[in-house]
Amino acid sequence: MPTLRITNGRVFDPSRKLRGDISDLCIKDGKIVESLPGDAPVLDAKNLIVFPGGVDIHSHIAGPKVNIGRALRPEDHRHDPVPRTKIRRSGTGGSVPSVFATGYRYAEMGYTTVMEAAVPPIGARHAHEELNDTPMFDKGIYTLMGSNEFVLKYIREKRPDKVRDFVSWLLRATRGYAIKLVNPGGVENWKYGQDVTGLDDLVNDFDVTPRQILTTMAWVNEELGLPHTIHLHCNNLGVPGNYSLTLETMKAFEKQRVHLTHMQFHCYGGKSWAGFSTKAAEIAEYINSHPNFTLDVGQIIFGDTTTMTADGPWQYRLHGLNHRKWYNADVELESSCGVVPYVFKENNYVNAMQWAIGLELFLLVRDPWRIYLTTDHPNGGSFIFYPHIIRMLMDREYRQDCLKKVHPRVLRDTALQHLDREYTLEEICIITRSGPARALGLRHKGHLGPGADADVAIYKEDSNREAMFEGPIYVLKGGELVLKDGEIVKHVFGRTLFVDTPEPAELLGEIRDDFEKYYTVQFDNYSLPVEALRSYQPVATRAKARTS
Amino acid sequence: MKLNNVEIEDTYAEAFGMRAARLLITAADVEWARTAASVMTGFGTSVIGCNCETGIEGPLPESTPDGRPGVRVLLFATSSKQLEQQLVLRVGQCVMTCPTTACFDDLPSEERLKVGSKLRFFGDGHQISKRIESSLSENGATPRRLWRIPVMDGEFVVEDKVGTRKAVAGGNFFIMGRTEEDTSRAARAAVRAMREIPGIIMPFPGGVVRSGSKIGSKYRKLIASTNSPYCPTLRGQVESALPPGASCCLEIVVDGLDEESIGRAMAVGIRAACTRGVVRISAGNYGGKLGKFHFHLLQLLEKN
Amino acid sequence: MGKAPSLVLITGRSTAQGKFLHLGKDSEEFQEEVLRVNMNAEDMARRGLEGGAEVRVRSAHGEMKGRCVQADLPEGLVFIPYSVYCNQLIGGDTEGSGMPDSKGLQVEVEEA
Amino acid sequence: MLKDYTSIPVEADSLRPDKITGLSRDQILALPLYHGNKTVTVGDFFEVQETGGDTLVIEGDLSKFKKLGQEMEGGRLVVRGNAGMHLGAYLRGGTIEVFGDTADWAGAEMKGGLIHIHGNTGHRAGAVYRGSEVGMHGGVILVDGNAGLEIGSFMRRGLIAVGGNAGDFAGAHMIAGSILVMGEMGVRAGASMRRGTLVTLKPFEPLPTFRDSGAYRFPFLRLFTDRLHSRGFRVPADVEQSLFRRFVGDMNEIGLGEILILEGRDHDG
Amino acid sequence: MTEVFKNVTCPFCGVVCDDLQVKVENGVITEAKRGCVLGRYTFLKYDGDRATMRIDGKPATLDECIEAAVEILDESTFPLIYGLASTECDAQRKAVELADLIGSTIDTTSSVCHSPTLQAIQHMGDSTCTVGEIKNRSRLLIFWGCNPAESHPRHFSRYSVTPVGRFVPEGRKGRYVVNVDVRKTPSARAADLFIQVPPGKDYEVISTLRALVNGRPVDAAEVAGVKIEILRDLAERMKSVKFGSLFWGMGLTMSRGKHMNVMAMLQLARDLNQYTKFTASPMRGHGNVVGAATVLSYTTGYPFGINLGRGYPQYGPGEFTSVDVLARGEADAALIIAADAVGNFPAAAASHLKKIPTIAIDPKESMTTKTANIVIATAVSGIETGGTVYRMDGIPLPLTKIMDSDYPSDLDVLSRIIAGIRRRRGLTETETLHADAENHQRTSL
Repeated sequence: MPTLRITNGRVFDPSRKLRGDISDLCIKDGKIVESLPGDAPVLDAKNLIVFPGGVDIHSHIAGPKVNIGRALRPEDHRHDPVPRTKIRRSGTGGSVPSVFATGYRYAEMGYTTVMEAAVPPIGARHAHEELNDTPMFDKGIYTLMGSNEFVLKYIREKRPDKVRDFVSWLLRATRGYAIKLVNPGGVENWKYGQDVTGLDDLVNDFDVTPRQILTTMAWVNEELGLPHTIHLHCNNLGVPGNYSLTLETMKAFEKQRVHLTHMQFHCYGGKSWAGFSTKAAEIAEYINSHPNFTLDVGQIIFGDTTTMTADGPWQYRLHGLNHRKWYNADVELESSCGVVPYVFKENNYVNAMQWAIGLELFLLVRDPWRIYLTTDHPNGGSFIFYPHIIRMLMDREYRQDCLKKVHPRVLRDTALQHLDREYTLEEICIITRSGPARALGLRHKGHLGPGADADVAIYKEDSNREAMFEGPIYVLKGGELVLKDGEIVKHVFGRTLFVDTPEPAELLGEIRDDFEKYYTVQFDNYSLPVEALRSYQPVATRAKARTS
Repeated sequence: MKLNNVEIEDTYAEAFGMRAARLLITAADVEWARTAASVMTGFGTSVIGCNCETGIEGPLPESTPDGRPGVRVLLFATSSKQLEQQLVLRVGQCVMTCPTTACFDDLPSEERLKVGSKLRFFGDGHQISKRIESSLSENGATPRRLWRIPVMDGEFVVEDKVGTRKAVAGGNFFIMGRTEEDTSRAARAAVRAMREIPGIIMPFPGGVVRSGSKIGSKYRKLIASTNSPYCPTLRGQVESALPPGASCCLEIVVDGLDEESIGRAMAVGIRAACTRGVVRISAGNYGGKLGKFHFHLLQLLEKN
Repeated sequence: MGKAPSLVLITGRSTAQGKFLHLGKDSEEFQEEVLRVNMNAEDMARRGLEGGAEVRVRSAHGEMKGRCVQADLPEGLVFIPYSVYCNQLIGGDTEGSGMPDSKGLQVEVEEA
Repeated sequence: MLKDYTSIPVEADSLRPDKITGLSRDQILALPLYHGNKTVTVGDFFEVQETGGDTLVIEGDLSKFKKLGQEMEGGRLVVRGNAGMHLGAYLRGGTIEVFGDTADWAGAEMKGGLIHIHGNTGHRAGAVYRGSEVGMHGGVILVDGNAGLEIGSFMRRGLIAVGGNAGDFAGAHMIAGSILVMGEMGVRAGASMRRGTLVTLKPFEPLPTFRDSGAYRFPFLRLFTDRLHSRGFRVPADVEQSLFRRFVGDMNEIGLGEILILEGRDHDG
Repeated sequence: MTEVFKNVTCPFCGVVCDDLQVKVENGVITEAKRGCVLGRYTFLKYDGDRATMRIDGKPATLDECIEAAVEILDESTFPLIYGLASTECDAQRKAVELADLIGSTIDTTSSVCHSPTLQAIQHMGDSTCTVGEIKNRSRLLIFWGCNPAESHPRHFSRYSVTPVGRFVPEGRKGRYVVNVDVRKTPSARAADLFIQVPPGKDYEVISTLRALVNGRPVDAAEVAGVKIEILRDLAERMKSVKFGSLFWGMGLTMSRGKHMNVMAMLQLARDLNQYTKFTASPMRGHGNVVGAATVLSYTTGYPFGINLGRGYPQYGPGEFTSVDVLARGEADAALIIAADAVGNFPAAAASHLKKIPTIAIDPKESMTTKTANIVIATAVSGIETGGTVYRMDGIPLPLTKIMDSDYPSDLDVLSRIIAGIRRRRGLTETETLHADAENHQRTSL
């Protein structure tokens, strides 16, 4: 592997308190090292800003529902072709780009790690096959468990230990990176066209409550010592007045660490669409005073996009609102999936409020280490708009100009016009790489200290922050120069990250019995061998010693 | 100047600007079309009391948009807003209500007033819009939209928006005759002749007004009052403008889409009015205070 | 008796077709299956056809020869398992859909 | 003028009068065409006879040339010969006239302008592309001959008039707009239509989800027929004076659409 | 020597049973337990009628075949890559890479199978589920224009009609089965209710049923010979069941209306979800067609009928679908892999294939190998190779390599063709991953 010294750059590394200090970066064997021999090749980064590679903690880029989003909407990408070049494969863009286009477009913003946020276990093989063909970054999947019927059954049996062992097995079987909970319990009820609306509603046929699922899974997560926390998509997403349930959900966790995803969709006041209001301040206040929570925003972007989630009941509700095409696929024993195209409109009051609520969260949550930039791609909008969001965060005046273009009542009904905060470059570095890497427990990501992966994005300072962040000058992935002057110069595939959880020998027989009764695939064909991954890196757990 | 022994006074008629719209009302037969048009143009003599001036245009259209018999109606009001209000009211109450009718715009213009687009709600959700694409007309006119509103005899088809433009109202002349019979006959002859001229209407009853007015009044609240110099019975009490031998005066008021049409109509009308028993033709001249359009009678007769 | 009315052809899978495919498309078993022209008894009688008779099936696009077999089919329907033979009857115009008219085609069957 | 025939499709979206105006002969000859997987030039296939003006006349059998006039915004394109697929697709303005037949998707998802096809057209004229929720947004398609399947599917606005017959599913899933078929319509016309008008001058049996609402005269039709006449499109005289049977539907949707079927001439009114 | 392989996935049809037990005795497969008749033949007769390597009918080596194939593809202007049904996903991924490299049209057997379904879903979406949901919950099964008894033999027993499900503990007794078809197929025997529809009249019946479900007025007393009362009863049954399922097959996709028939079906299922839970699932067919649609979608954005001639994917059902580009005489070279185009296409399309240079990659002889210029015999996917296959409901399953083979896999062959074309164009693996479009574009003809 080549060595490289990046000199003269203004380095940002928040974990080491580097805030644009001129410093050399030494790269060897794909890692940052302390030093290199004097004759190592040099990349001169004079007048340039050196960031760790971007880390996206929540994005829908691969797997069954993402691919449905592609196949379902030829009209969405017909006019956005991605031509092949000497280096690149061809593909299509639109709100759900094809795998190669996804890789290139992330790299073109300086991102080097992206986590696929929701994969039904039975579709894990599919998601990993797509990720195998998604170039330019490291990746992982979150395994959906919030309505898994094994989990529900063991909770009903009051056997959290079995839940723990089952989760350990399931993460291993799916080569997953984290526990993903989507509308816990509600998705099971959706199997008969219903939902849950509160933490203490009963889940059909299993007589457990969302609250039990949440607290058990948070306990399991800590028991297993997973690098990331539970990754939670709360109940009642998108529903007016859902903020009270969001608060109640947060209160259900005492000191347990939890990541709350796309929180913008969970901060709504009012009893109906007509009375829709923002409760971003209330949610931000709670988060500010409770350090056990991290969140990503799920900022919305105006325009046509494709919404997709395991939250089947929500997607049906959304279809009822816009009457566009509706795809639903319930997944046996595990989950569901809904896909609905949606246009966020500037002149629509609710949409404009959603837009403002996302920005309020960004500006009101004080600790940048606990809030991360996402659009819940493609639900709130495509990831390609991250630079635009960065500009809105860093440039108050620009933000106010944007505010003037949306539905006029938003000015009155949100605090946005009074929020003067402007993110610094360091804070941007935190919310787009250092913070998410830390939340994910990826110790070799999100910083540029010795031992870190040599994933580096180098930008040219520009007062237009959008222009700056949408066109890095150089991107290095694992120490290799993959992008130069906006052009992909090398095609790399990156690695798949998964957690190395132990196989629970004791429970296997029991899982197998139930499995063969109710699943339609054989137990032995379910687990994904690591050989199915193009290139991978297991991440160790901090598992407590257990007797089993 | 004398015409057929009638003195034409060297004066001018003073007219003023208004907004106009022109509708074409069709029906299964001309009788229904005419009925709708007469009802719609009823109580539309003067903006002073009727909020608009309206009447049936004399010449029948050679062809109509839906190929059925039709009549044209002109409507004048002081502003676009007032015009729109009057159109919606009158089309809604008098045309939509009349069996078999349809109502089309007949005035090409960029500026357009909502008529069908307001009346459509009568359809209670069953109304149907039809758009005639601009690319179908050679000249690339603005696309045309019609509403088909279900009614008890079928459908009422009405133009979504109708054109409006600046027009002229208040062209006029006075006929002064020896007797009521002579004057009335002359006025009717004038109106008959003028009805051949397109683009104008004579909004008063039968095209004729006998209660001509002057500006102002001894009563403070009134902005106009009887045209006393022309009232024969006031001879001796006020300074009369009537020539000797005249015992009756009738006025013909003309509103038109443009000055030329009004001028032509006035000339044709004056000529037709110069019959036996008429003494003098004059016009309402308010010293230039009323409007910017001046129709000099002698010049009109020279030109037309 | 005039000309027999047009029949409607349905092509499709059959168990034997799917099974004998694995023996090769030239195999006797496969050939036998895909040359079966399945018809309703009345339709056969009207055409003077007996079970096993050699028949010619014609459409606007082409023709095939096969053997007539009586089957539980509604009147007017002919069923032939998928193969290169019945594809001779089907036109190449997919009407811009990609899918040829493989079911519901008008055909005539007559003794060969 | 086409020099060579090819059996391999050529994507010719560069042949647009509004993009060619002002170009020199050499510039026009150098415009790209996509011949299968090869990029070639206009000069490889065409001779350029005259330049200037906003009318582009192309002569020859262009049945393998796709996307002629696609996304055109103005000017006039005349094809003397047959034209390939996607002629005038996404058209925004201007006029396209074809003295010949066209293949499928003529004027698909067009927004404005006018396409007059003097011969026959293939399937899905003025229709939707797969996946889109709206087909034709506006404009006019006139077909003197016959049209194929699914004309005007998912159409939201505009007019399609067919002198001959139309295939199945004319105006299926129509959102609004008007389709006039002088000849026969295939089955299932207007299936799942929400609003809009289908008119046919030949007998037609609508789907069971349409309801008969009686026979009437529809004088508004004259507004269309008049303009069609003046555009040189033949419509039988006095259609608007005739009785049409009105079917309303599709009841599976909001049911505000209509199919008007000529009942026979009635001259005593 | 006897070896028994358990949990073997059968690659033959869309049911993709993964519970077969395959016994190999002395290098011969002697048993395929639990397989249906089609599955057993797939395994037991996998080695029959194997293709041979040849060029223009004369025996040739693999290298010669590859070289000849490379030449044909490299020089073609409008090549077609078709098939991809009976092969695993890695080969399908390679086929897309090849298509991208040479600017080809690429299409799968879906285009003459469920492409109308895919097109319909693109307009309407779909309310569907994995087959386990049907097994565990569905109490009303409606099979429309499909004949699983013959085309997907174990569907009834594994997923739909008879299995005991978590919430259908009674099994068959807990389910009501309806079959709608133009003829009484063997599947009708499994049904509680058979409704016969005349050929080409499905759309009328489905849309009427939909109107009845939604409580809309229907004036007719019967539709296409089906009494309204029968449909009214069915509509009521559909609305009142807790979980119901619709299935359809070629009876809808191949008959008059095609994708429109399926759109009506999808609308029906969608509307039913206002009243209860209802799913709609295509009975997707042969081999790994679902895998092909999956791979094509994630690499290009479109599921079938794609052209890469301009250097990026363009989607064209009816334009870039195989029967069309062949019947219209457009393609100037073809690579048919893992499908029998000549055997399955209408005569007009098949005859064009005989006119142009054609490469057939197949383990077995077929009508296509008979007429192809180059035949490359390969290993049987899923028996002589491993890999991934997608079930009809989109669930991926692993294939098991049971037998060794002297033949190269489809994946190997495609990789070697790609390498050959790269070499011919002066590209090396290390220089570029993929070929440059400009390198092979001629500037004039």
